[in-house]
Amino acid sequence: MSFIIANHLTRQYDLSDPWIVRMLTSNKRKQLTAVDDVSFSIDKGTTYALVGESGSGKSTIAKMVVGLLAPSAGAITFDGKMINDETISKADRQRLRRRIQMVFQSPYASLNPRWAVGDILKEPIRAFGLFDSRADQDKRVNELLDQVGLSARDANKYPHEFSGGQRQRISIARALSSQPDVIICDEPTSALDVSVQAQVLNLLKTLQKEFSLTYLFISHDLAVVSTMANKIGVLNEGKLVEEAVPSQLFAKPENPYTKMLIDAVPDFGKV
Amino acid sequence: MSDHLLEIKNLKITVATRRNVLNLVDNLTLAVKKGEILGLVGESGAGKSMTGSAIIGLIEKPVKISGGEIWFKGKRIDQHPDEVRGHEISMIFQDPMMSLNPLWRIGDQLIEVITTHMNISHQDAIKKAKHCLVEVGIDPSRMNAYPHTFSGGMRQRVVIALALAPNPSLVIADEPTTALDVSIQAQILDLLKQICKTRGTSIILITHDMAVISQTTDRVCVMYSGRLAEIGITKEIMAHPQHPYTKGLVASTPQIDASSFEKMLYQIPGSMPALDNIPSGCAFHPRCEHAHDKCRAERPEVLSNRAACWLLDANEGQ
Amino acid sequence: MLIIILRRLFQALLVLLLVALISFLIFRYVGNPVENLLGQEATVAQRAALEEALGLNDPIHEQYVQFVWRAIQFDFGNSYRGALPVADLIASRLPATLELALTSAIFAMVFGVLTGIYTAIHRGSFLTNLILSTSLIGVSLPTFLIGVLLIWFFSVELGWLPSFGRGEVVDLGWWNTGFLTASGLKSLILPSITLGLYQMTLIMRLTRAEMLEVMRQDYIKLARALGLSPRQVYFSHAIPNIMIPVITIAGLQLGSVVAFAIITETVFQWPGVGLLFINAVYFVDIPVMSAYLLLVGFVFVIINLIVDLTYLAIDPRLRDSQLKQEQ
Amino acid sequence: MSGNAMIRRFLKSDFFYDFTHAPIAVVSFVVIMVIVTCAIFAGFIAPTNPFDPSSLELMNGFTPPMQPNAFTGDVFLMGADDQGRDLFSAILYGLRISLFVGVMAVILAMVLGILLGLTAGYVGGWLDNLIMRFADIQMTFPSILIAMLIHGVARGILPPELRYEMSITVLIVAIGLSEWVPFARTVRGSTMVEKEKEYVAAAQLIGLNRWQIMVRHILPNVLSPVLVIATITFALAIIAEATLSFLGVGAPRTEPSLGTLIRIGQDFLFSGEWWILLFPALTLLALALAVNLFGDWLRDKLNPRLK
Repeated sequence: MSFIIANHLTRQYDLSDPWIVRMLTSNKRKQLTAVDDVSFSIDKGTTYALVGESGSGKSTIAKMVVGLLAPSAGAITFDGKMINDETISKADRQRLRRRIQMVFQSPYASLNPRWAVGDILKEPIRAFGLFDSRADQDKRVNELLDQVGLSARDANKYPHEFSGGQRQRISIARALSSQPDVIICDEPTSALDVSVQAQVLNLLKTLQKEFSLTYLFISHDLAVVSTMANKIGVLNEGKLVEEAVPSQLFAKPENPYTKMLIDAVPDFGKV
Repeated sequence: MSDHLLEIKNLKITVATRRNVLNLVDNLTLAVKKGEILGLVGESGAGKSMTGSAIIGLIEKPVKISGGEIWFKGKRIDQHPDEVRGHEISMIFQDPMMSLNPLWRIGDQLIEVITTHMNISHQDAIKKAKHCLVEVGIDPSRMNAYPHTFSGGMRQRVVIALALAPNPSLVIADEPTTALDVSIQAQILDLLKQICKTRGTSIILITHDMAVISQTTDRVCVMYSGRLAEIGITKEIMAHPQHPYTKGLVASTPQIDASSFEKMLYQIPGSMPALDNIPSGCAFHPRCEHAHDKCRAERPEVLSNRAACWLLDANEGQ
Repeated sequence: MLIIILRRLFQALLVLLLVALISFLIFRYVGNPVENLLGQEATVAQRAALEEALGLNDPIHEQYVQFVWRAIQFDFGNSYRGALPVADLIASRLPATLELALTSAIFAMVFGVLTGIYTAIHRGSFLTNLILSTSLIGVSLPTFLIGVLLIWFFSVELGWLPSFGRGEVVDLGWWNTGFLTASGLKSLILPSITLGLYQMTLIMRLTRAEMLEVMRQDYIKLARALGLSPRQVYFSHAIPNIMIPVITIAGLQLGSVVAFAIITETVFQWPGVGLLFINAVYFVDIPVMSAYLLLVGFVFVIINLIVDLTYLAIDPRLRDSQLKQEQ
Repeated sequence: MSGNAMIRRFLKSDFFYDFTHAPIAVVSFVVIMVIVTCAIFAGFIAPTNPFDPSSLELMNGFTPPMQPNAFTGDVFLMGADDQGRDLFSAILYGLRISLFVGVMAVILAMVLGILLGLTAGYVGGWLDNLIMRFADIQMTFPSILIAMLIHGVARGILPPELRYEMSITVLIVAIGLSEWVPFARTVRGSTMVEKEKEYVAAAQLIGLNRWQIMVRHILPNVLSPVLVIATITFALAIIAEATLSFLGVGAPRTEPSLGTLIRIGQDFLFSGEWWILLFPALTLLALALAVNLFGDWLRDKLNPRLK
């Protein structure tokens, strides 16, 4: 049963000059299509990866799925409900938000530097009204820190006291704090060193099993994706050019772009 | 020793902060042979870029070279880097979008570098500049174009042309493909390999990516916390890493492998120590599963001309 | 490129209209033109007649259009004091202010940029520290005090330079200039320094900050790695790249020199428009105030346009209108 | 976090360490503190009350510093002015007015600037355009001109009998309104950087509204440059107050601020009574210089790139 369905998703940006300039130069309107008619579906408890180079539209899709950006056309359905539906009530929207969370690319920009880690983790708990008493909230924070491999003492520290990998763990803990069903991982390890990258990827896998999470995994790195995804979609200039399970994609890529991408990945085996 | 173009002996680079003195590079010894690509690999804070800057003499206060020697073609250059900089040794940087002066035509930038280092007429310099562009795969008719009209990959080619223009014998490439897409990365790496082959230019390739190293370099030097961890022929190191850190690096680098998603990746526990808190003995010992007392107490030397690890000592003893 | 210029012209026009609106509002609502023209003894009928004649009963937007239309024809009404046309008053005093502003602007620009570059290149040297700390004293003293001290030292104690006025002025018919006589030039020295010193400090600090910023750029690192001499690195790579921000701010600063002249003109009794404005404020002479505001706005717009055109000459990226799409 | 923990944290911070190891910062900070304390306790320190006309003895006019007056034998530390007012007391009381005007003007400019800058930067679009175009235009007019204009307008609007009473308020409003632009520009710039950061996206994801995000997340992260600007603007405001008073549109002669004292002193500089100008001018210089030096250090500290 498909948990998330993206249907003919399109996002355009208006790059036209102001009208007065267009009048003077008779230039036409210019549209940049960042995402062009992309459809995919993700099964519950699995990882779907979107791979592409810069400008492929992968981050735009991520933003649309979490509702940070409205699609120009098409729709996203999550567990039978439309995301980006203007008509739904505030309370319903908040309920949807709780179930879809996100882990970001930059371990530095994704945590508010002026907030203690405990407060960062408590904010979603409060915003979604999950635990009322302070004691319960504190308990929950400790539990979250423990789940991502940090200690309860870390709640009083500030983000700058942590390394990049540890911050990414905090970011994951924040995403978990609302007990979501889906986590969008937007290049969660591309800013990390290799040895730390492995830790974070493994942590994501462990958490997926433990909480039967569904992941939408965005990455530019085919090698990373191959270790994470049940299904891979390849994006090129806003279009989904190929979609397959890893074994098929790497063994017999059908699209020439996919093939080129796979060949370009440096690999120990090809020495 | 005649096949050594560049030799670094016991290099030490430090920075004095307000509270203490930090070692950015600590007692590093390595050599670059003529016509080879030497990889300098390590994670952030390993000191690899610092080493590159030290060779070309671009270390700036408050960072300084506080020990060791750098020899180039039999001359000691750490005191007078100006004599070789640009002319004999050149460097390219990570972000091609920022590496070119936006106000100058690329042809003029090339000609400036050529006439600075070579005693030739303006006409010849133009010819030479066009030749350089052809060599890196850029249409010479774009001599009069400004940098902003080039894509990232093309700009990196222009930067390479600039670095090659005075015919240096050593080019230091500091993460030259990190800011580029994979498909462009492959092209730039091929270009570097080709230059090394046709011109006989030695290249020091600084990167954090083991896969790039394995595909591009002849020899590799693995750095950890400013120190040399392991050095040797790339193929051997990839196949049989000796230092536990190298082993970890190789094993934790994800590979395209359709079956790997069932498994967990190999992971090195912990994280790189902060510069003001480098562990005693072997800097890697807190993250090393084989560490024993000697590792905690004494700093290992490079053993068997290969790796700085006491485990090798134990192996040799057996 | 044409588009950029057109767009700039359009924006300039908007700015002028906005300034005109503010000065119109001041003109219309702050002072009471009828009372000022007729005095308090006027009859109700006289008032009504004048209100009608001045168009004060028309809808407000029509009055604004009228105001702008008259301003375009240099008609700013009459000064409340002496009832002279404001335009004539300003025209007779404008040369003095413009000559003073120009001299001090050149002084500020040249010395500001030079010291800024010097202090950025020779970071931490003795002279740099001296210049930087002196400049801090400069910004910590009000302009008028600097003027007073200069007068006290060079005019009163040493007696070298005149302490007030423009000296001898040559009348060219439409312009009167102090540039052509020795006493005129001598009179210019102290006021120009007084007026330019603050701007010079600002331009110096800005130039220095920009220079330090540019020196951190990758293309400077590359230029050095390619073995170019420090001279080449500074003069052909760093300095051209600081010109855009420096010209921008310097342009704006220089524009404000005209208005800044108020203080200097007061201290040196310089017969310019600033002094006119000061007196207008004392006597709540609204037409002069609003005309002065328009004048300063106009100078600003002109300088801004010149600055924009200089950009185009310096930066190839701006000459390409395609650029925006690419980035 | 408790207050004690905050203080301990601060004492252990790099910021405090750097402060104690920067002699210029310490000295300028101490100078500012001494001047401010003197101004606050002027009533206890000053030998006379210079605002009280009945205490003035015209015979004491023009008494040089530390010399007994020829008629009354009174000795004044810094001399007396034309009215026979003790300059030392006048400076202390004048400082009060100058500091008060400076602080209030900075607060006004800061609140206005942060509010407009934050809104312009976060909301963007036409609102941003409107606010920033207006700021651009205002920037062209030097703050002194704006202040004079506001002053002039206020004189036009206020009935004559109120002009005198309101003169300090008019000063504060005039200086405050003329200095909001740098705050707004900086806050807008940092806001635009901050709002693109992912922690803001994370806050949007949990359904916080615009104002919650602006106030709770962005505001704390854009405040450090504001601190620098506030310091420098404070120096500017004191100088502006002095300038306006000098131009005769500021504090009245009966309750002189530093600027008014300097204006009085200027009249007598050329006739040899140098102290009437010198001491107020030196006080002003010391205060402004200390504030500027401290602000300079603060800027280097908070924006290490510009060192």
